[in-house]
Amino acid sequence: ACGNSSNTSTSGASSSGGAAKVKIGMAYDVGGRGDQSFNDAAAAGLDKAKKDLGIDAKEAEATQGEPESAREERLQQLIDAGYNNVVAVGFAYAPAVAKIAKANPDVKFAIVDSTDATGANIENLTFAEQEGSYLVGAAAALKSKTGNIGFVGGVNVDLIKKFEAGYVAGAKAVNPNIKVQVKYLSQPPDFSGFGDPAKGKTAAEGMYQNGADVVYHAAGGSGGGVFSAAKAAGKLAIGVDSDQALTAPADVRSVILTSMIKKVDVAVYSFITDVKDNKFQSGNKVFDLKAGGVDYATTGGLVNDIKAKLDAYKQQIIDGKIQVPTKP
Amino acid sequence: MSAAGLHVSSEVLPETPPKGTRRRISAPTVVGIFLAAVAVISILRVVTGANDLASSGALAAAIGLAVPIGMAGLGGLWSERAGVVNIGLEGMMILGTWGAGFFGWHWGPWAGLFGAVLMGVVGGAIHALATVVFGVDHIVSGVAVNIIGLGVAKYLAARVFTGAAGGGPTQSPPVADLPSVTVPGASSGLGTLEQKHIFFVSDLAGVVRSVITDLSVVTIIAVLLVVATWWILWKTAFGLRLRSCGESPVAAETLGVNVYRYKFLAVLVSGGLAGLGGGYLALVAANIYRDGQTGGRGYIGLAAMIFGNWRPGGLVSGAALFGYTDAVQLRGGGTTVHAMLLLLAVLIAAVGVWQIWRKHAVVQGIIALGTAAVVALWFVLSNTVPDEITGMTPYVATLLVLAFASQRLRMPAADGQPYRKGEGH
Amino acid sequence: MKALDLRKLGLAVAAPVLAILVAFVVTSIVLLAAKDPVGAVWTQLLTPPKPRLVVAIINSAAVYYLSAIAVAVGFRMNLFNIGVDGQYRVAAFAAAVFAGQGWLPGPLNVLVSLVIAMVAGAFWAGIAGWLKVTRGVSEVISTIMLNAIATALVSFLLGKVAKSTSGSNVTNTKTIPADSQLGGFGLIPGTPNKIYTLILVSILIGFLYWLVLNKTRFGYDLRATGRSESAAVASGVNVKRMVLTAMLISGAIAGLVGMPLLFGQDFSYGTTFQPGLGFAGIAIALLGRNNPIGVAFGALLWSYLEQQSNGLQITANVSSQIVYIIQGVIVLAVVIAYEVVRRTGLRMEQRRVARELSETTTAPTPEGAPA
Amino acid sequence: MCTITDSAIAQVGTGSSQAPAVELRGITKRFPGVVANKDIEITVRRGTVHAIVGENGAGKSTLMKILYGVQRPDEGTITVDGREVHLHSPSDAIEAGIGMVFQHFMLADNLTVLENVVLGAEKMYGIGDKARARIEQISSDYGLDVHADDMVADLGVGKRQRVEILKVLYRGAKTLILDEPTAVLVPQEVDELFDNLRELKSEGLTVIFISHKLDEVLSVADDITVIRRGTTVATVDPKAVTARQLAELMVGSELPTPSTEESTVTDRPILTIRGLSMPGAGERPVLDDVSLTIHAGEVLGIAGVEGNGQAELVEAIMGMREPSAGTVELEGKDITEWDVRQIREAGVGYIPEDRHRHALLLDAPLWENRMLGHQTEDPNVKGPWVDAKGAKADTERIVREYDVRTPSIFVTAASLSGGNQQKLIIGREMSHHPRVLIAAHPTRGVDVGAQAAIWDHIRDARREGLAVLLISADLDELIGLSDTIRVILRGQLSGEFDPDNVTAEDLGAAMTGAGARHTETATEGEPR
Ligand SMILES: Nc1ncnc2c1ncn2[C@@H]1O[C@H](COP(=O)(O)OP(=O)(O)OP(=O)(O)O)[C@@H](O)[C@H]1O
Ligand SMILES: Nc1ncnc2c1ncn2[C@@H]1O[C@H](COP(=O)(O)OP(=O)(O)OP(=O)(O)O)[C@@H](O)[C@H]1O
Ligand SMILES: [Mg+2]
Ligand SMILES: [Mg+2]
Repeated sequence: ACGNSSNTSTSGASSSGGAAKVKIGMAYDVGGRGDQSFNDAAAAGLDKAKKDLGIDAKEAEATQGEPESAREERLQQLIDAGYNNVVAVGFAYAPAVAKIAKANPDVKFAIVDSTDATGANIENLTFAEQEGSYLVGAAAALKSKTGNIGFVGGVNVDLIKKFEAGYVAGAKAVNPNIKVQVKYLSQPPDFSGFGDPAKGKTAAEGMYQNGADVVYHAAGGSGGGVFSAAKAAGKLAIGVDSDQALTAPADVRSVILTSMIKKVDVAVYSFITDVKDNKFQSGNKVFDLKAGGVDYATTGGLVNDIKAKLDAYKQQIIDGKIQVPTKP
Repeated sequence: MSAAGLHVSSEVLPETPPKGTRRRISAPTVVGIFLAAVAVISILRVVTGANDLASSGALAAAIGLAVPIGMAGLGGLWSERAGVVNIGLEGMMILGTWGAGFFGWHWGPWAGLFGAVLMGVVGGAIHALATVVFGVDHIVSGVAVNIIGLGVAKYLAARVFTGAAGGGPTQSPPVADLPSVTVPGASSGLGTLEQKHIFFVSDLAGVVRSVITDLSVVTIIAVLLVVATWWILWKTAFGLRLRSCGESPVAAETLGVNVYRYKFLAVLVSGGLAGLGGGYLALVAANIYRDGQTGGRGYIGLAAMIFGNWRPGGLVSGAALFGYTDAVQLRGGGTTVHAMLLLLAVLIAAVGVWQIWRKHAVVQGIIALGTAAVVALWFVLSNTVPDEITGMTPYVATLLVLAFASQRLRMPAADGQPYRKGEGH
Repeated sequence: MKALDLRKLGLAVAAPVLAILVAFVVTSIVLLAAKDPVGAVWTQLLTPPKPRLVVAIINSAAVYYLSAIAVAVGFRMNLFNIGVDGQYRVAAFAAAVFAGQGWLPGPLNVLVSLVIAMVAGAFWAGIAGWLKVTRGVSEVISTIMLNAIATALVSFLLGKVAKSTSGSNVTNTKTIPADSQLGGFGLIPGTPNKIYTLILVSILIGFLYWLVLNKTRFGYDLRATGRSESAAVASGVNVKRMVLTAMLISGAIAGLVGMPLLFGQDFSYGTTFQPGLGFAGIAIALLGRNNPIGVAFGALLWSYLEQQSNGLQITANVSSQIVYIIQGVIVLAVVIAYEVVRRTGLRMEQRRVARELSETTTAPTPEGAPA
Repeated sequence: MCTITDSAIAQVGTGSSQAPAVELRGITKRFPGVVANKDIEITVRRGTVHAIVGENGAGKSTLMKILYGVQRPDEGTITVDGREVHLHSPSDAIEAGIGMVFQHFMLADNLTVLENVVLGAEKMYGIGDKARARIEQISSDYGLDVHADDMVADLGVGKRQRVEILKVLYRGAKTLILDEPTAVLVPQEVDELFDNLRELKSEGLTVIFISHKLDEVLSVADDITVIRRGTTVATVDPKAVTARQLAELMVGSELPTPSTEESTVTDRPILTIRGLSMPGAGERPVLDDVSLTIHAGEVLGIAGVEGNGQAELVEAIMGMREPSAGTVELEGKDITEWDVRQIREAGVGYIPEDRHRHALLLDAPLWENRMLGHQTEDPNVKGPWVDAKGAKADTERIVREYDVRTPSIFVTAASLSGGNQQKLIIGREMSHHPRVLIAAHPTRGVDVGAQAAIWDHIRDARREGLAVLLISADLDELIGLSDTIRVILRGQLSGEFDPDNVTAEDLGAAMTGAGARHTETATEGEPR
């Protein structure tokens, strides 16, 4: 899930040809395509669908602090432009999707990360972030020599708390006495914590200097600061959303122990194929470990030695033997 | 509405003693205050065991967080000393982050630094054009610069970084690091001393170590800029003319000073400095441009400048206070902030006692003592501060210091007043 | 004299027209420089909005209007309340918590919640006012700080009172009872979307703002304080009380900012409640020159641009961030245009006087006399 | 940049050029709604003191600003030392050897004397010790008694004026313009100033001098030019005219003869002050046990060097400052604790010393200014509502009755000349039939005609029982108007003087403490 391979133009220009082409409207959250994170993952799913399925797509993104009506309008305009399958990326779209879906019963909707909007034409694409986080938590605990690890959350919202909950649970499963330092960079509605590397760095530095040797971030763009801090301290960090050992700046990739991969691309892609194959089903579709919706990354080989243990945890979760909490 | 009265009120309010009560703080006093502060923090550390309070890491982080704020504040100082209120610092800073990202990506980090300053100057030029040439209200112009700066940076970022390797519409590709300096032997030696946690000694070692370990060149440049600002504004003919434009532009005009020129120049410098602050965020604190990276630091810089009474030394202390408390809360989180509660309780209690004893203000004194008791109780009954609350530490600290420190803020007399040549005699 | 009035009228119209022209040209230059399709952008922005968009524009303007008036109250006496942002969030939270309980029946619940919002907003602004009058703390600093403190505080309290369901990812206060949710007015044909019922509050506040400031003794005192604090003191205005009162009023109005959203759309306060309204209010107050009608136009223009630019990506493939540039340039252009026009007017007047005087040079003493 | 040094000044004295120092030909200047100058013709001979007199708003200040390059004339030529000059900015004027002391001082309060003086002329002696030495030298050469490192904010008016003069001398100006320099000075200071002027003259400098005080003008000037309604009406020889003739030239008609008044003092005390004290910033209190009583129909004049507690006394009475001890009673009611508004509503009128700061909203129209200070009273308000119609109508009346020269009541207060602003203020205060009038320098900067009118208004009100506290630097005004005079020195009130047999010199001596002790100079009376 990354933007480095995607090219500049959005796909609007390439719409032409076959009458039966599936039309997909994508409404991104703040940051949009190219945020090197969550939105990019969604974009990757779309790109893959474009390549594999030859669909026609139109994209639009949210702006910070926009009114609710702007989100509704965005969805409606996509529909007006003929894009009768709409993916809304991010929980902020829930009220808008609920409303617009009702007004446009023939249009199919997918909303990522929220179960708040429900209806016969809405598919909820949600993830078991806590399960993936559990695995990287276990990895952190297994790798930690000091028995002290950290978690940097971008913004203190429920979604990110799921990451924290899973991470802590995973770490405690390995080492019940482990110390987990937790810091959120900002409080909603101040979402600057997702885009302030300076704060990410400061928080992570503090954790390393306080004895942590692995820090997991769920802080979007602030994560870059966490990686720099890890590099400077000669310690390890864990990435999020995509396999950051592939997407982060080259000089910090070596400190990335693993990443908690949240496969928004898979979810988006699956929605598109369902639509194309007329297999659309409304309701909540949970992308958990079992469904391959979340996972941990192995790039870089730093987890090779503990892979077996991690996979064992993974299997236990899949089998339902471990229930991962969603609240810290 | 005019920008003129922006800060005036506190000064003209009745019951403030007549003007002319000036205090000059001498160098020994500064050292004394500094050592006292170290001692207080040291005591607090020993009492509470929150070791991060005076660790070199925390202080280094404090410096890192203070520099961009300080540069924005210094920018504000230049502009307001020449009589132009600059609420547009945030916008200029944002332009600086973009400039750093764009130039840094193409031509390396030093070019990035240059780009940051350049883009800041562009923001300054807009502000100068509006306020100095067209004579519009300074606040309006500043607010507009903030909006335009944000828009230009986001729009251009989306335009130029999209599709670049490692970049995207909201962030630039990575930029190489700027060099930083460590004094080799001393740093590790002090590190050992610091780890011993000896009262005062270790804390002082931490302070010294923080400034000789991994210090970015930009930090050094920033410090030099503060000193240079002081020297230029207070020790040269140029500075005298510039300040006179903020104190009494009509008087300056009657003595042949080209007020427009000085104001214009000052606002350009102001933009450049704010841009540099943005550059620091993009190049030193991170190594990319990101949307929203400034996080309101331009406003904080403005506040630091007012806090510092429109003087370089003052604004440095404002930025340092903010940087330190922010660093401590970001690093130590609840436990370190929890330790600070004790300090707060003691301070409020001291104020209460002082009010009863010296000012015979019994009611206020009792209120203060009561507040102190509540805070102390909170300290005793808990062992951490909720994470949601710790984030407010720097803001609360700044407010408390302002509220408790008996202050006589005085902004340049003609700050914010539109000036037209040949009018107003 | 007739001709003069026409000229005056011309001048009055000239300023906004000039401003919009300048904004148009500057934005076009930026677009050209960035090699974006200029024509497509303007087409999108200038196409008459669809009915549902008209509703959105009006609704959004109603909210901005309150924010701008809150700021304007301060500006009229030289107080710079940057803290509307924090004030409305504190207030919306407080009102949402109360309204969510549903202790009172429908409309009464709404009314009392509005009062609670005003009190909460006034309280939060009052801290800055109190610090200013007792400790001389600049309201610029204190309101900046209080914004951040409000964020932390509300977030903390929200965590305490909110119930969150798994899978929702949004933390909200309890949804207000259905009988307190306001349906709105279906004034615009061609869309089911409704205009916020509480637009009435915006209108009322605008009217009161005009009435109180321009027609009452209190308003006179407030404006006098803004124009010259020292003269106000000498005229018998208790400036400290005035500062505090103005801050409280500003905060109370700020407290209302979130109300149309709360009762007309979101029905609860949560992590996705619209932020940043206070900062938009500053720009709009300045754009409307603190005049109740001017601010209304400013708010409409602001939300028009915002809503119209929303579709830029879809129709023109251009980043909608361009709208910030347009908005900022308009703010600047408007004030510059007013300034230029004002000065042109003065010069014209001067020339007219000179001409009239030279026509009557033979008359004995026209000089120095009022012309 | 001006680089003329004192050697240049010396040359002027010897190289007696025949060309006049300054010649103004056909100067015309228009402002929106007003022609401030029209065909002005003036010739100023080198080495003389040339006075310019005229009514308020006659255009004197405007003319001087034109000569100093602050404003550009619409028509006309300026010749300096026989050369025609085009003055685009003050720098041009400075270069041509012209210096100006504005009536509203052009000083930056928060800068030191040194900084104020060297500003714009840094190239001459730098901004450091050389400049400091030069300033101290000029200061002692001309007996100016100003010190380079004093903060201007801490200086009294007289000293500020000398800083202004020093600024001009520092630049080696050959022609000095002084706009109403004596309005703020006490007699001793005026004498000192005139001594300075004579000394300057003897060194070959030329002085252009504006004043409303015709006696002074006659005593110091070599030539006098009269301006009426923006144009020169005559240039006269001071030896050949009387003050009265001069005044009539200015006004263009006969002056009303001031009538000697019967005393109207009653024994009904209106304002009684007992033991009023107020601590100062330093050791000495600014008000020290001040007691006084003003009866209905009485004008109590207070003489004193500026800064001896007058401002604080007034502000304490008006409720703008809290005294530390003592009481203020209005007709037996203790009003010490009242706030400004209550006091004003109780019938205390107030003409503040600094009209720009305390009496006017400069950017507000005249009719809104008419409400200021009376915004709770008829005809300005009806209950809580502003009565704009009433206020406007009454403003028209004031403008008429008090001869406020203005194009309309809708122009801003800032666009009136100083004297006309003052007339508006007095009209406003008198319109509310105060029982007590606190008047600080009510006729400062006001021309003789208007001055007489203002005096008449005060006398009329007095006859109807008004009690007046009159603070003035103009001792003739004090003597002419007061029923009792007291002198304030270092916050203390002296005993009473009888205006019928006290002289300005007596008062001057008491004001400086010289009357009692003969040891101190006038300037030491300035506490700040
Ligand atoms: N900048 C200006 N704009 C508009 N009108 C002005 C301006 N400056 C002066 N005037 C007007 O020009 C006329 C002459 O003013 P000026 O100040 O020269 O009078 P003056 O002789 O100095 O009067 P005074 O004795 O009161 O000082 C007045 O009517 C004044 O209102
Ligand atoms: N730009 C301007 N716009 C309007 N009025 C102005 C302007 N500049 C100056 N004036 C007014 O014109 C008048 C002349 O200015 P000046 O400074 O000479 O005062 P003055 O007439 O000498 O007053 P005083 O009697 O106190 O000496 C003043 O009242 C001043 O406020
Ligand atoms: Mg004058
Ligand atoms: Mg005058």
